[in-house]
Formats: sequence, structure tokens, C-alpha cells
Amino acid sequence: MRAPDTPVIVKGEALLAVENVSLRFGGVKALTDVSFDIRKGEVRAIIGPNGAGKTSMLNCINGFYHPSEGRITFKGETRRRMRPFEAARGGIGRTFQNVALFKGMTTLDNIMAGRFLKMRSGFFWQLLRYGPAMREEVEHRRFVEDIIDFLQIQHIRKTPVGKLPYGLQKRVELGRALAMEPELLLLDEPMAGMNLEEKEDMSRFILDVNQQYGTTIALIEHDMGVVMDLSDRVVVLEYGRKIADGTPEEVKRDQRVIDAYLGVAH
Amino acid sequence: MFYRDAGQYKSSYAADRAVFPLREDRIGLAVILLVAFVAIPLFAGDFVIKTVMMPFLVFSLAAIGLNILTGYTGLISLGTAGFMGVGAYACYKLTTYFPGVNIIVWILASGFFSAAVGVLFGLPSLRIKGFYLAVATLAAQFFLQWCFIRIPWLYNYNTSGAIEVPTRTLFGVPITGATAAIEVRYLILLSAVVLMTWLASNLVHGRFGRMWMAVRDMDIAAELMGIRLLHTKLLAFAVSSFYAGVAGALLVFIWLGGAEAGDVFAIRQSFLILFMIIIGGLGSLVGSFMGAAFISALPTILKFGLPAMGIPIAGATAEHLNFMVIGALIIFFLIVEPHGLARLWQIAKQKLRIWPFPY
Amino acid sequence: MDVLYKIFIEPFALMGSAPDLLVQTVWEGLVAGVLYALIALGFVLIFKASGVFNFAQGIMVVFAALTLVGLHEKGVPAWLAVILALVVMFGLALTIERVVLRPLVNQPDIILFMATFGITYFLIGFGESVFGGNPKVMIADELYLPRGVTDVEMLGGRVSFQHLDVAAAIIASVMIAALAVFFQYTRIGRALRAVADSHKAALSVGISLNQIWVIVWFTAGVVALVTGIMWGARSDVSFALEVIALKALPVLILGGFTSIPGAIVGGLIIGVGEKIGEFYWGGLLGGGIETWLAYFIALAFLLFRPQGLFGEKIIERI
Amino acid sequence: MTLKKTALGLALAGAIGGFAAPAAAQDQIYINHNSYRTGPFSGSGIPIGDGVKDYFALLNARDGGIGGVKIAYEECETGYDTRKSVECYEQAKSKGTVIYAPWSTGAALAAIPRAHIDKIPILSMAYGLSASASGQTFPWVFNPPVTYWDGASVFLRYIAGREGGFDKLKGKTIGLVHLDAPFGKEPIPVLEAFAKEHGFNLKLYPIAASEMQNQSSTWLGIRRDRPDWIYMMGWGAMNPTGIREAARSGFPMDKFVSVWWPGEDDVRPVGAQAKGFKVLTWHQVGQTFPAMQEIQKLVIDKGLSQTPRDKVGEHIYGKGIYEAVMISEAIRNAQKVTGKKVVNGEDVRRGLETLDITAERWKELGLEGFTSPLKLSCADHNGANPLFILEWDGTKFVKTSDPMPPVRDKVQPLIDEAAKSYATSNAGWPSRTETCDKAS
Repeated sequence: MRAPDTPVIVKGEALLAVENVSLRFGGVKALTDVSFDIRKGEVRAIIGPNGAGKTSMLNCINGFYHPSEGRITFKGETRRRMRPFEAARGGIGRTFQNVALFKGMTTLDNIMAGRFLKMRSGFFWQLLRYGPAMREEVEHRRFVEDIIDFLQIQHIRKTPVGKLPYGLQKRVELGRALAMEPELLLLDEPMAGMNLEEKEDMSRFILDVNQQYGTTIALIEHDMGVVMDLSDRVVVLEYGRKIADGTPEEVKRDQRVIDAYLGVAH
Repeated sequence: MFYRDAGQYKSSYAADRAVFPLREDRIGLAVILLVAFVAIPLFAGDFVIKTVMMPFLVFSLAAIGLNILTGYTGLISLGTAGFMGVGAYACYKLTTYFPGVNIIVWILASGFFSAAVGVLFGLPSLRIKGFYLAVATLAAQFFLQWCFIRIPWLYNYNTSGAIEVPTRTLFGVPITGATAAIEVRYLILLSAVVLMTWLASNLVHGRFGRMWMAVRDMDIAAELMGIRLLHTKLLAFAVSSFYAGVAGALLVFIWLGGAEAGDVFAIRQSFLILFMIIIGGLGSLVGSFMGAAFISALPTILKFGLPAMGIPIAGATAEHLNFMVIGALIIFFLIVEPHGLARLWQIAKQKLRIWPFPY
Repeated sequence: MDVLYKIFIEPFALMGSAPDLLVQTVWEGLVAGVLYALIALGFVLIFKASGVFNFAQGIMVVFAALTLVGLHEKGVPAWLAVILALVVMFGLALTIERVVLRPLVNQPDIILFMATFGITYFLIGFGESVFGGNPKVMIADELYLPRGVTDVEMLGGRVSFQHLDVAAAIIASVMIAALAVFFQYTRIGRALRAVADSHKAALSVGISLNQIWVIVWFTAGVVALVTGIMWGARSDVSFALEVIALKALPVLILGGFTSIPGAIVGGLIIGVGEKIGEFYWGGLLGGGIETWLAYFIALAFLLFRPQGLFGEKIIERI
Repeated sequence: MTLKKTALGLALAGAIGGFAAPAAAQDQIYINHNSYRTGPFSGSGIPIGDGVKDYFALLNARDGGIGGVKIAYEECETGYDTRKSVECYEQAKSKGTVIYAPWSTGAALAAIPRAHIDKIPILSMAYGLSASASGQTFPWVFNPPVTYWDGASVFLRYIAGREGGFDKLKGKTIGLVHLDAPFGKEPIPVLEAFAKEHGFNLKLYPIAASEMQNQSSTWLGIRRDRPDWIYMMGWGAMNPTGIREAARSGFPMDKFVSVWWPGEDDVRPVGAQAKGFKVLTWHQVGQTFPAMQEIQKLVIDKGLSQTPRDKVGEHIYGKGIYEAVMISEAIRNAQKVTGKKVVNGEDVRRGLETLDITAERWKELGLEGFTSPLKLSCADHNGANPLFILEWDGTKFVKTSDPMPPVRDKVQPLIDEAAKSYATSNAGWPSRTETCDKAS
């Protein structure tokens, strides 16, 4: 049993390091002095009871919130006040707890929007929809079609996503994040509200992404079974503090984690 | 029967990304263009061209501009008429300083001035959202309108205080001013609108269009996709104001041929254009045309059409009735289809596609 | 230098040398502000309870006043005309709820906004065809609104208070207080507040949303009638008044769309701000800057407090 | 698919186009006259419209039209909106109107360039483009009997008279309260020119159209600046509010002069407090004129008009009568000049250029003492008639001054210069080719 604040030493290069991060809204402390790291190629789970600050942590990582204290280093670079689009440019992709798709657009356009950063053709060609603009459009369409095939959502290609059932929306959202070809993919409860079959599909997609594309994944999930199956290492938050960090087995045995999940009074 | 997508397969992504993937739609478009370019100038009288077609086209263009901002990017603006005014005055200054350059060049170039002004007044859009932004854009509307009256330099110190449209020619044919034939002016206007509609269509179907819509639907997610909100919003303001500016220049130079700006670029006009795109369909270019037809042409048709069809109501009463009918129709259409006439049209097409089967 | 002098020194020098004018300007601003606030109040009531940005509020002011004066013109005694005007406003609220709001329930805000524009158009046509489009004189005497003026010698000059303005300020305050009491202490008022907080919550305590809408639109109609009487007594009852109603919009962005105190304080700030601005600095730009000054004042506030004067700080969540 | 809707609209529009075509039958003269009985300016628009309409109804009822030809008179509602005015112009044109009365400066400006092509004379009575007084440059445009520039010069002549001569104006302050629109700014060049020459200060108080009923800060400014005289260029709802605010702010009504647009309805609500308020105008008010009584008897009592009986002869109503007299006299002239019974726009233009309504003629028309004689010519499309003061006595307007002529030697050069600059800035403006008729 390790003390919670001592980093786990495992080999592999750290892609992202969170050091002593605190986050306050007015008087409310969402995060207090949290440190952990995410290594290249791993699946890292962040778990904890409701209101533990998991989503706030992801929001800090991709620059939507700015930590009140502490720092976050991504690919060896520390940015004090990173903006979300800068995080995206750096290669951080993201899905959301409550699906944040572009509801008025089709599945295809949603995923194409994920290619935004990869598209370069200028305003003039875009106006004419000719030459480089059209070539680029077709080329990226090919990439997107691969993702669509991978996620098995061919049949809903031209459906506005607002009309899709929840499970499919989650899948489209994953597709949109994949279209960014991120180095680090943040998944916020990708399986919330899904039935068993859908969860199995989604788990397979996540593992495939991790293995086929080599994408590093940070994952928030409530279903402990899924977490234990998917993740290499787990960090546990409670009331904005880190209470455990380690492999799934280690975390599972940690008394504080057991207390937190069983709701023992402090 | 006549409108089918069966049997039309796309063999390339390029063909699938076309704006009009269906053959029937392409034929329909060709027919409409033919009517607009050939039949109307030949057969429609001055009255119809001047009071129905020309305002319809001018306001369609302005509506497209606003639709880019509001329908595609989700930013409500009530300053459209002001931006139209900027275009009109810019064009006036340009053509009086450089009378040698063709007026069409200046009409298009005037859009850049309104684009610049649009960007300036678009700056608060990063911090202000929704109806708050709409009200903030009223600042632009009132301020610009005040400038048009108060800065005599803008109207070349004319004693009339208005833009006086000089005669300008294209290949020796007068296209602006009193001597320009109405058919010629109509064709110029139509060409400009068709060209700019085509460009707008390209833009909204490409990566900029997706960028705008992403910001509209979920700005936070868009930002996490690498889209810079301020750039996107300002680009939308710029393009939108560009369209408004060109529409304004066309309004004064091609349609009205001289006007007192305090009146045609007033706040009321801004509201009307906003309502055109809502009733036509937010985020739809077709909708911009339908909305313009509804809000701009319908009152004229009602006003002059009813008496002509033998329903004798005169003067003020007709005007009152007109107001009431339009008000009622707006509410009626919103109840029938809140997503606008464009959606209604789409549903009709869908029905046609599967006809005679119910679904 | 001259410009700087005119911007930074001269106006203040004038304020100091003629404090009576400053007092008078502030007073005029307050009176205008009260009336702006009243119009804004109508907006806020409706926005709070039904989420509708009511473009028709301006025309409701005209329509209410026009009904009152028009009925009186047709020989109805003043007191009866007031009652009938209230009945008409109630009928209007009922009709709007039935014909417009109910079929459009759950539609996006912008659609409802558009629908109120349809109402505006309809009311313009309807009002003019029933009562005629010519400007009418408000029946101020019949309603026992005071005329005349009290000149107060003070600060080395004269400050005049129009009795009508004083009455307007008092009536507006009484009405706002009454509304506050209504909201705070009556069953319907509490229901209204519940709706403002959450439609679902309101439904769960067994309040009919439809009734609430009728009540709210009727209340806004009453506010509109009072505004119409006050403003009509200052100038005339005509459709040009509709434009004045737009002045409520900067008040709204300043005060927030859902805050009643915001509407009042915002109205006063805008009223005083624009009168002072026009009076002391307007001349620099040739005058007539009132049309946009209010918006710039509101915009300046907004850039520092995007949530409005009384709004809570917004924390964005995903 | 974009324009399929258009095609439909087109079919409809085509139908209208067909209908809008010549409605004028052979045995009548068609007049399409703009009006605005709706909108923020209806306060001015309604009495004007009533006056014109009633006078033509009188001509038809009493004389069977003009020279035996019935007048087909139609109003086109504009709501004081340029867009709708353009529609009205096109309708008037297609239906063969013999004259176009825009009744808004914006509408006049939009129509002026078309007049010589469409062969429709434009009559903008004492408004519109001042420069159009020059018949040499604007053969098709008429703005009798006086321009705003003339009006401003008469105002100055009047106050100079009250102060004891133009030289006494030195050091005085004169305020111009005006609608913040080209119309309201019209007299500024004249006032400025005089201010320079006679050494008085000119203070401008612009009022935006949207603030017409919210003028308190303007009048505070007036209280601060204490101008000796105020001249008001107001329109629609601006007039009653302006008069009210003047009374509220304690400005001496006796020193408050307005251009010719306020009517009794604008002043009456202020009542006794407005005593002394002055309107500069060119015609009398009242119901004592035989023509007015005939209208009451033959038109209103017969149910041919909705005009309230007691409104006949009021100030703005009288303006409608005046305009209708000009039009009908021009038609009569045209019939005389051409020998035709049914005249067209071109003939009426000639009729207007030879217009000569003498005092005797006014008497024949049942309007003796109503106004001064009016004589137009090919060069002078205005007449620059004298103006006098109507003063509010607490309940009605009373004429309190003799007619005063404009200061022509100051105004005429301005008109000539403005006409010249209009022709140059509108590149391709045609020089006059229309022949000139001898006055008959």
C-alpha cells in the first residue's frame, strides 16, 4: 500500500503531468492539490464519486478551466493559461459527459468538423469550392469514412445528430474526437446511460483506438468493471483530492477507495 | 413520380459533396434561372420588376448575409440595415472619387468597408451572447444611422443630404442613374445575387461553414476542436456584413437609384431582415430567399394584388388589413413549421420523393 | 487641447457654475428613466415567466393608450374607458396565450421572439383600423393627472418640477411596489416566481402554465397601459411611441432580462446617463446623440459585467 | 429549387402587373396621390390627404370635374416609407397618373431622376429638393409656392422686424430645433449665411426621428443656452411634443416660430400655455371661405368624405386644399394650352409652367383672401411667395402679420448653385429640351 501522494514509478515516458493543481470557484474548492501523470500509450482512468472533481480535472487539462494553483505539463511544455483551442492544436481530443455534439449538423459533418485543424485550404479556394478546397474536402472525407467504418455508423452518415439515439450520439462524438487524430484523448463517461451491449461495443472501440492508433487515453467512468478491464492505471478523486493512484488491482484494495465508494462517514 | 433519388448513385466523394446531388434539383434550378434571366425581363412589366423582383433580390442578398451570421453562426444581429448603409455610402464615396472605375467593381468593393465595420461591432460578441448581443448590435445600428445623417462628407455635402446616383455605364450601356433601363438594372442585380449566392453556398458547405455551425451548435465543444471562437465569430461578422454592404450598395444604386438613408437603412429594416431569415429558415440559403419573398414581396402583392383582383379596399384600410394579414400569417407559419419555410419545402420534397406511398 | 478642454473641463465647469441645471437634468433623466424602466418591466415580466423576448411590448404600450383614448373619444366616460382598456388588455393576453403561445410551447426562444413580431404587426393594423392612425391627446385631465409646475428656487437658480412628472414617478413607484408585493405575498405571485425558476418545478406544484402566461401577459398589459398614459400625457398617443419603447432594450441589457430591480435601476441609469451625456457632451458631436448613447452606456457596463447588473456570475459547465 | 418559390411569386406578380396596367379610362383624368394615414407621421399626413381628396370630390360633385372631364382621384398609402413610396410611384406611373405628389423628401428624391423619362411632373409643395425651384435644370419638378430656404429667410426678416432691423440681430442667439434628417437640416445653409452677414449666433438642436417624443434634453439645452428666438423644422409627432416641451421649459412662446407644418391638433393640447406660438405659412385658416363651406355642404354632408366637419379649413387641411387647387388649375391650364380635354402628364407639366392664379382667380375659386397670387414660369418652378405669421391665441390660429416676401437676393444664388451641383453630381443629367409655353 502506497501513500496516495507518492507517484507510482512505472517505466514509460510521461505525456502529461499534473502537479499540485487546485481549482476554486469563489469560495468553493473543486480541486485541491492534485498531482498525477499520464504516460504515452496508456489508458488512464479517473474515478471517484459524484462531485469528486473528475470533469473539472479534464476541463483543466484541456484549458477550459485555468487551475488556481499548480501546473499542467503536456509534452514537456507548461502553459500557464492555455486556451482550449491551443490544447486542441497540441493534440488533446475530448468527449463530454453530456454529449456535446453539433446538433444541427449531420454525422458526417460533425466528424468532418473534427478534421478542422488538419484542413488548410484558404478562403479564396473555399469560396470557389474548387481546386485545393475540393481536393482537400475529398481527401479528408476519405479519412472520415474510415472512422465511420471503424465505428460502424455508416447508416446514419447523413442524419442530423440531434435525431440520433443517445448511444449512437456517444459513438459519433468519439468519432469526432478521433478525427482530430489526438495524441491524448479525454473521454468523459463514454458509457454513461448505455446498455450492456452498447457498453461492450464502446469498450472495444476504446481498446482498438488505444491499440491500433496508439492513442493515449484518459477516461472517466463509473462502471468499475469497465474501468478495471480497460485501464492500465487508475487515479481516484474524492472531494477534489486525490485519494489513490495505481493499477486497478492496487486501487481496488485501497481502504480509502473502498470507504469512498461505500460512503463511510469521515 | 418525377422526383426520385432512386437510381442516382454517387461514384465519388466529390459528387456526393455536391451542393445539389439530385438531378431533379439541378433541372429545377436551371428552369428557375432561365425564368429569372430571360422570361422576367422579357415579359414582366416595369411595375413588377421594380416593386416585386428588385426588392426581393436585394433583401434576399441581405438575408443571406444575416443568415451566415445568425443562422449558421448563431449570433443574432439587429444591425443589418446599418451595415447595408455602410456599403451604400462606401460605394457612393468610391464612385465619386474614382468615377473611371466601373461601378460594379465599386459595388462589390463596398462590401469590404461594411465588413470592416461589421468586425468592429462584432468584437463584443465574444463576451455577450444571445439576445444580449442582439441588443448590443443595436448600438451599431443607431450609431451608424446617426453617422449617415450627421457626417456630410459621406454624402458629398449634397444639399439634399442624400446619395445622388450618377449615371455609370458598362460597355456603353447605362446601368445606374435615371437613364438606365429597368431591365438592365434588374439583370445586373440578378447576376450579382446569383453569383454571391453561389459563393455563399460554397462557403457554408465547406470547412468555414462547418466551423460556423460548430460554434453555433456548441461553442465550447467547437473550441475544444481547435476552433478559435473570436476568429470564427469575427469572420462570420465580416462575411455577413460584406453581404449586407453589397446589398446596401445594390439597393441604392441599382434598385432605388438614390435615397435618403435615414429612412431606408433604419432600424425597422434590420428587424425585417432578421424576420426574413427566421420565417424563411435559419441556416438555410433557400430559406433566405423564401423569407425575403414572404416579408418583402408579400405586402406589395397584397397591397396591389387584392384591389387588382377585384377586392376593392383602398388606401389606409388596405394598409391596416395588410398589417393584420401579415401579422397573422407570420404566426400561422411559425405554428405550422417553426423551422421556417425552407423546412416546409424540404418536407414537401420528401413527400414528393416517396409519393405515392405515405412513407 | 481645445477638444480636451471641452470634454474634460467645460462640462464640469458648467455643472459647478449652474448646479440648478444639473439638478434639472438629473431630474429629467430620472423621469425619463422611470418611464424606460416601466417599459423594461413589461419585458422582464414576460421574459421571466415565459422566456419570450416580447418585441410587441412597445406596441402594447401604444395599443393600450390608444384603446383608452379611442374609447373616450367615442363617448365612453374616462373611468369606464380605463376599465374597458384593462378588459381589452386582458382579452389580448388571453388571445395571445391561446393563439400564439400555446401552439408554440417548447419552441426555441427566437421563434417566440418572431411570433411577437407577428403580434406587433397585427396590433398595428388592428389598432389603427379601429381607432384611426391620427395622433390622439391623452385624457390627462379626465384621469385627474395634475397639470402645472412647481418652480423651486435653489442653488442660485430655478428648478422646475412638472406635476405630471412627479405624478409619473409616484405612480410608477407605487406600481412597482405593488408588483413586488404581488410577487412576494400572493399565491399567484409565488407561482410566477416558481415558473421563472423552473417550468418543471411549477408544473409539479400543480400550477397551470397557461394561466400563468395569461396573468403575466395581462400584468405586462397593465404596465403598458400605465406607461402609455404617462408617456401619452407628456407628448401624444401615436404610433411614433413604439420607437421609444426600443429605449427599454439598453435598459434590459444593463439590468438583465430577468431582474425586476435590474430593470428599475437600469432604467434610471440609462435615463440619467443619456440626459447628462446629451446635455453636457452632446454638443461636441453636434447633438442628437441620445439615439445611440444609451446603447453605448449599456455596452460599456456589459463588457465588464456580461451577466448584467444584478445577474449571477455565470460559470460555464460542460 | 432556390427560386421555385420565385416562379410562383412571379405568376402572381405577373397577374398584378397585368392589372396595374392603364386603368385610366378615356374620359377621365387620373391622379394617384401619395398619402400616409398610418405610421408615425400620420398626424401630418391625414389632414393633408383629407384636404386634397375633398377638393377633388368637390370639383367632381359641383362641376363634373375639370373642363367637363371627371377626375379619377386615388390615394396610395406610403406610411412615410420610401420603399412604399417607390411602389406607389410605379403604380401611379403604370396607371397613367398626370401628376406625382410624393409627400416625403425621400420619395421625391427617388422620383426626381425618373420624371423626365416617365413624363410625369412631380409636385412637391413647399418641401423636397429646394434646388428644384430651378425650372431650367428641373423642367419636370415643381415645389411651389415657397422653399425652406425662402422660409428661413422670411423667418429672419420677421424677427429682424421685431428686433428693429437686421443690424439689431448682432449678438443675438437663434436656435434651430430640427428633425435630424435632410428635411430638418434644409434651412441651415441659409441661416448660416445670414448669421455670418449679420453677426448672430446660430445654435442647432437636432432631434432624431426616434426621439421625436422624447425631447426633454433638447429643451434643457435651450434653457441653458437661452436663445433669443427659436425656429422649428418639425414633422409628424415632433411638432406637438416640441410645443409641449417649449411650454414646459418656460421658453417664451412669443419667440417660438415654426415652419409651416404644425396644425391646430398639434397646439390645442397645450392650449393657453401655447399662446403666442407662431407658424410661418402662406395661407389663411378658417371655414369662412365659400370653397370650404361648399366642401362641407356638397361633399361632407353628402357623405362623400369621412373628414370630420369641423376639421375643414384647419391649417394643414388648408394645405391639402392649396395643393389640390394648384393641380386642378394646372390641369385646366393644360386643357387650355393643348386644346385637349383629357390631358396627360406632359400636358400638366406645361400647365404648371404657365400657372398663374391671380387674386381674382382665387376669388372665383371661392378662396378670396386665402393666400397670395401664385405665378410660375419655365425658369421659376417655385414662385417664392410671401409668408405671414399665424399666431396661436390660446384656442385658434390668427393671422398677425402682413405677408413678407423672402429675401430673394440671398436665396436665389443658393438655388442656382444647388441646381448646378445637382446636375454635375448626377453625371449625365440632361439639359432642358422642353419648350416653353407662353403664359395664357
